[in-house]
Amino acid sequence: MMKRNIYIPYAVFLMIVLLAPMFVKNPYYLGVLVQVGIFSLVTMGLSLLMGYAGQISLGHAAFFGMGAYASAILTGTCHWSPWLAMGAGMLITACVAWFVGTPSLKLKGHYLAMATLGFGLIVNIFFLAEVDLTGGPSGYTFARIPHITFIKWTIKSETSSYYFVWGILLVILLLTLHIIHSRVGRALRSIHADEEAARAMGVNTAQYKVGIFILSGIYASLAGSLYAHYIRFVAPDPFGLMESVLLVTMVIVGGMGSIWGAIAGAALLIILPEALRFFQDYNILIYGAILLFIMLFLPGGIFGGSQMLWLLIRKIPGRRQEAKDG
Amino acid sequence: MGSIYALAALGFNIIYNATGIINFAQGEFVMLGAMLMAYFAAVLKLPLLLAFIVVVLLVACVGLILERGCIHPLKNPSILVLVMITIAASILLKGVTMFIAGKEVHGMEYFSGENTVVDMGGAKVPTQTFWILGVLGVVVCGLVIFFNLTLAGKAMRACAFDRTAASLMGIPTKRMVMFSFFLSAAIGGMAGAVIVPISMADYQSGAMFGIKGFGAAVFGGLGNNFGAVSAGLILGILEALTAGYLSSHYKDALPLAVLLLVLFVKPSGLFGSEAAGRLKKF
Amino acid sequence: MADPILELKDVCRFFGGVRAVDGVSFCVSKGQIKSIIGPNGAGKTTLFNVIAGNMKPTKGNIRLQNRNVTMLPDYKMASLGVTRTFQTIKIFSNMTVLENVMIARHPRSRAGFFSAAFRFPWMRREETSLIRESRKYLEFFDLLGKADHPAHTLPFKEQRLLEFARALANEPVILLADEPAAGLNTRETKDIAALIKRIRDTGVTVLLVEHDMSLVMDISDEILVLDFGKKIAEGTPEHIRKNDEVIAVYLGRRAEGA
Amino acid sequence: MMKFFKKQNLFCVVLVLCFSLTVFSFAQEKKEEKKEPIKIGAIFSITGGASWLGEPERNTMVMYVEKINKAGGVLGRPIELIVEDTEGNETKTVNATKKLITKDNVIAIVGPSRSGSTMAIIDIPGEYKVPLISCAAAESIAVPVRKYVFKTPQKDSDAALRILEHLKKKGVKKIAIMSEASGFGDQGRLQLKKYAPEYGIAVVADDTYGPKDTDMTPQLTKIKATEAQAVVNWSIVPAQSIIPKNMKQLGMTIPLYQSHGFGNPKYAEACGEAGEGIIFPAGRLLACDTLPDDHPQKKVLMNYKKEYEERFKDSVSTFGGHAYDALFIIVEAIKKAGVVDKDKIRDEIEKTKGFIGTGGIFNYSPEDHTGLQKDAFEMLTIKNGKFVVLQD
Repeated sequence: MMKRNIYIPYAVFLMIVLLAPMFVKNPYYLGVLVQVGIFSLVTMGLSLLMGYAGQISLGHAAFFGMGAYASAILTGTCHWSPWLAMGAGMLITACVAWFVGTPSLKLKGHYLAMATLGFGLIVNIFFLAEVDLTGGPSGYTFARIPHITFIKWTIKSETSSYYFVWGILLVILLLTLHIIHSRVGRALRSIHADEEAARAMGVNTAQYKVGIFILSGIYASLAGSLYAHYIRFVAPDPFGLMESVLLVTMVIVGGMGSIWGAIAGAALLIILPEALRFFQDYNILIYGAILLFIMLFLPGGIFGGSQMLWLLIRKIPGRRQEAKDG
Repeated sequence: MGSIYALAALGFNIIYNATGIINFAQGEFVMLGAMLMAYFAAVLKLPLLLAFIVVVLLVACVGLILERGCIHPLKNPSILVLVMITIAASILLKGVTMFIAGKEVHGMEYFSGENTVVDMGGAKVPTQTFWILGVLGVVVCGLVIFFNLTLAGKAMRACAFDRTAASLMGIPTKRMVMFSFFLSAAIGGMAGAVIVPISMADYQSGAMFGIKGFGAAVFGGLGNNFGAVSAGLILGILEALTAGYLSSHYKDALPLAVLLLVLFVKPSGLFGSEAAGRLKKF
Repeated sequence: MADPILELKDVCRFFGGVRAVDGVSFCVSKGQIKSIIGPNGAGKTTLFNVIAGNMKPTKGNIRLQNRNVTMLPDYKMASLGVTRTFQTIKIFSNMTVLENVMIARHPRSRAGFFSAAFRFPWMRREETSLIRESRKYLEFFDLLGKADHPAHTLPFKEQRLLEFARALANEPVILLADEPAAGLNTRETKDIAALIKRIRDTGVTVLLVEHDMSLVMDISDEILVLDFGKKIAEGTPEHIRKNDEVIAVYLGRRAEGA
Repeated sequence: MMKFFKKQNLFCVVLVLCFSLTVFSFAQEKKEEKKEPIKIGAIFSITGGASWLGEPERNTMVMYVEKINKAGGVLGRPIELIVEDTEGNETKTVNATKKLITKDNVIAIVGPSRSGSTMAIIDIPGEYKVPLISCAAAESIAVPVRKYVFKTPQKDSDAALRILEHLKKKGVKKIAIMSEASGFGDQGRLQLKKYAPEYGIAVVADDTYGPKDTDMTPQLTKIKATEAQAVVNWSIVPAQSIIPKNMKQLGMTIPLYQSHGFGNPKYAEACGEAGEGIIFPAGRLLACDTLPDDHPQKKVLMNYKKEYEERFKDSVSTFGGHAYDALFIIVEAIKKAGVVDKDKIRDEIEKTKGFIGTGGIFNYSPEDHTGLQKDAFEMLTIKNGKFVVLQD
């Protein structure tokens, strides 16, 4: 019974994703959707870490950047195949995540936030300072990042990028849904609820926390590689602290504790600024105001919000708390 | 520089103690202080002291409005939501400042005359440094007196210790939260006002003060004011040393790395005791 | 004493200068209900934490079924069969009742990130049997009807029951129950007493920390009395009731405390 | 469990609805398009780290497009200016460019303001065959030549060469380089290091600082201990005004050279007294009052300065000038082409010869999309708080 229930929304979502390009033909809009896909990948991982395991990372843009730079450098400087570079990027990221995560995840609350924030800043400074390797502040300009080739199609046009990115996203989404509804997902949620009790039940919490940290790092790295091959230019700016904060914001705005929320949050925070382009300078005000509004009135995020709305319509009281806790 | 981090860290601590929130708009208070000071002193040419007082009061009021408008209405918010709200608020503050003050950089003369320096054993120290140290000293003394000798200060400490118990004892915790925002905004404003002659400011400088201040607050152990001041100074000195002797590329990275190492070894910061850490869950 | 399940030798735990547990030795035999009592601050909960692996003992030796487990972390202890319930209820409020019990089967299942992500057939079988087994435990505690309710919506007593169900689903060798009657009224306490006996009858050894004397005297096979971290008496309820030192400690303390 | 997951189903439906709504609204918007005005796009960093760059650029564009339209437009059609913000973020820049090209169907683009942003989108104009004139300085924008990409600012390397020339003339043999850790600072640093040996000049110190730093005393203390005879600072952010102050505090008397990124009166203002005597290369705009009357650029520069300052009550900067040049090069090209056709306009831009702009006199060719020579830079200095042409 559980199985059917995770597959139905998935199937609906799949249909929407597949059919969207029939309505959205403009390359700009498609491009925005490609970015939604890329960012959803990161927020999905972050949602696993934050919403399920209850840990926070203010340094996730660093993993995102590591994937992007790994792809750029390995394909550009070393002439590797993009796929190999992507894999290597994920491997490197996993190692770094393990190395950083093992001591960091012993910390809690604001201390963990500071540790991950510090880590993110250090990685960003590395991108800036290692001019010979990364191209430094001007970005990676030694070679143009190649297009990626999937079997025999070169992913070049917006439409092919769209299907490529969302195809990967759909696969990862399915795997993620499986993880959530499994022994591992339960273990993660138990950590969120009460770490001591989780350990008392035999859950090796330290190992799971580091595990999920690594996994979310890998998601971010994969997204970074996709970003690098899509934009075909990497510079340190989009992988800085503000981006990390933005990623966390996406997860929270979307609604913690739900993978769908993570996707919704990424979609909102990518599409919103694009939609606000019209307002030019004022977009910073409107953006801030909308964010504040969401947090003030929908503390459960969009997803928690829709949940609450539905419950209000159905007049089932008493679940407000649930939306908040989730 | 370290003194400014110390002041920002103090601001973080005061709000953290009262509410358990990390106020990410703290850096914005510093920025506001700097911008307003530049405006009052350099453009309106108000006397220094008057300008300083007006600036501090204004920033403190912004802190109040922030608390009234964004934090107060929430009934039972989670920490993470509060943190996000302060981030959203800081974006708004930044935006408003951009519209009012424009995108340019603002600066002003040193309090005691342009570019005056004091020769100290060969090293030339700008006079403004003493102003900053002085303000830090006054703020620290003031806080010590406030928290230890006045009723309101004791009440705030009680809130920090146990909010429920404090409210049962008849301390108006809500008002204390409001006051903590007022106080930390005022301190942020002071920091901004004294730093602006040295570093100048534009509408985006808040983030940097925020991060460094947060770093110092954590480094010293959250909620520990003595730790915040020492950690702020240590971070400032570390930064200067790295830039001067090692590599200016990694000027910001090394103090951070030291901070991380300290956290790994002593998870509650340099001067924080584990019990006082009162770890808040997200 | 035949067949000791748990054996402590000269276990100490100091916090700075405070000797919370100071040289305690005792055995728990298979199928026993053993209680630890003592005045507030006597070191009972600390001792529990040391046994459960939450804290490392400063000194001493702990053996579980003749295996040295002194320095093992808590989650290892849990997988070896030392399970605990908490003084303040610690259910996983973000999960359903059934999932709470399924967590307890964690050490007895093996799906990892990889197999979970790809849903191998054996993993699905494991999941199905996990659900089946967990429902059995819920049935034992009369909670089956609420299997799909979010755990935090249960009333207090049922939350306590759920904690026991969860502990039992862990298939413990020995169950450490930390003040299971805290916050319950007399009738509910009686139910808990009956419940603990039922648990014992399924073959699980129970180690109990409890303030409620009537409960302790009623169900315990053996009682251990702690004061200032030291063992001052050990024996059957009758024996303890007559022990002068125990009476002195309790009465003396009471006189002071009042 | 049934119930629990069913609820989740519904949220998914809500999510999916939101998603499809966006999709549909995207699809809808496409229909409303009018063909009348000539659309020119502009991408500037109006907010974010480089907003002081984007602001004058946008102001300039808005002002002159209005002016052109008042005078009857180009080819009898008004110009519609569509300005987009990069927020100083490369991803946003890519989006903005694609939006301008594919949604707004602009015929040419001015911007972006920064080199990094320009590099991020460098292939897009070629892909969609839309001419783009960047307002960013980096050499790599126009080298190698990309068919559809032009730039108006002077080359970094020319600025570096002018500085080195001047240093050589003054007999300086050892210099210390300071640069801001950004694309701009980094490019300048590389150029200086590359060409310094050709002028017999040794680099004895090479330090950087963050664009948001507030105190450069540590780096300068280090430099003070070396034998450097001059400091060359390469930066485009406000932080550079701190350097002369710090130097004065440290009692350093060696001359300070700044890059053309110093070309903003606000920076000179911020330096205060300490700024006196700073030498830097820049377009002639900043010191146009002190230009001889017979200089070909004088009229253009004085007009631009007057109009800008009147309209925005703000002092003029060279950055706005880059946008001015780009706009009028495009307008001229449209006039010459006689039709609104992206390719024809591109061809005409490439044929631009002897165009007198604020940056210098532009001569584009198929081999050169920079258009300016190094004499477009004049060495300026600060005298009594004002930019003046350096006499010796």
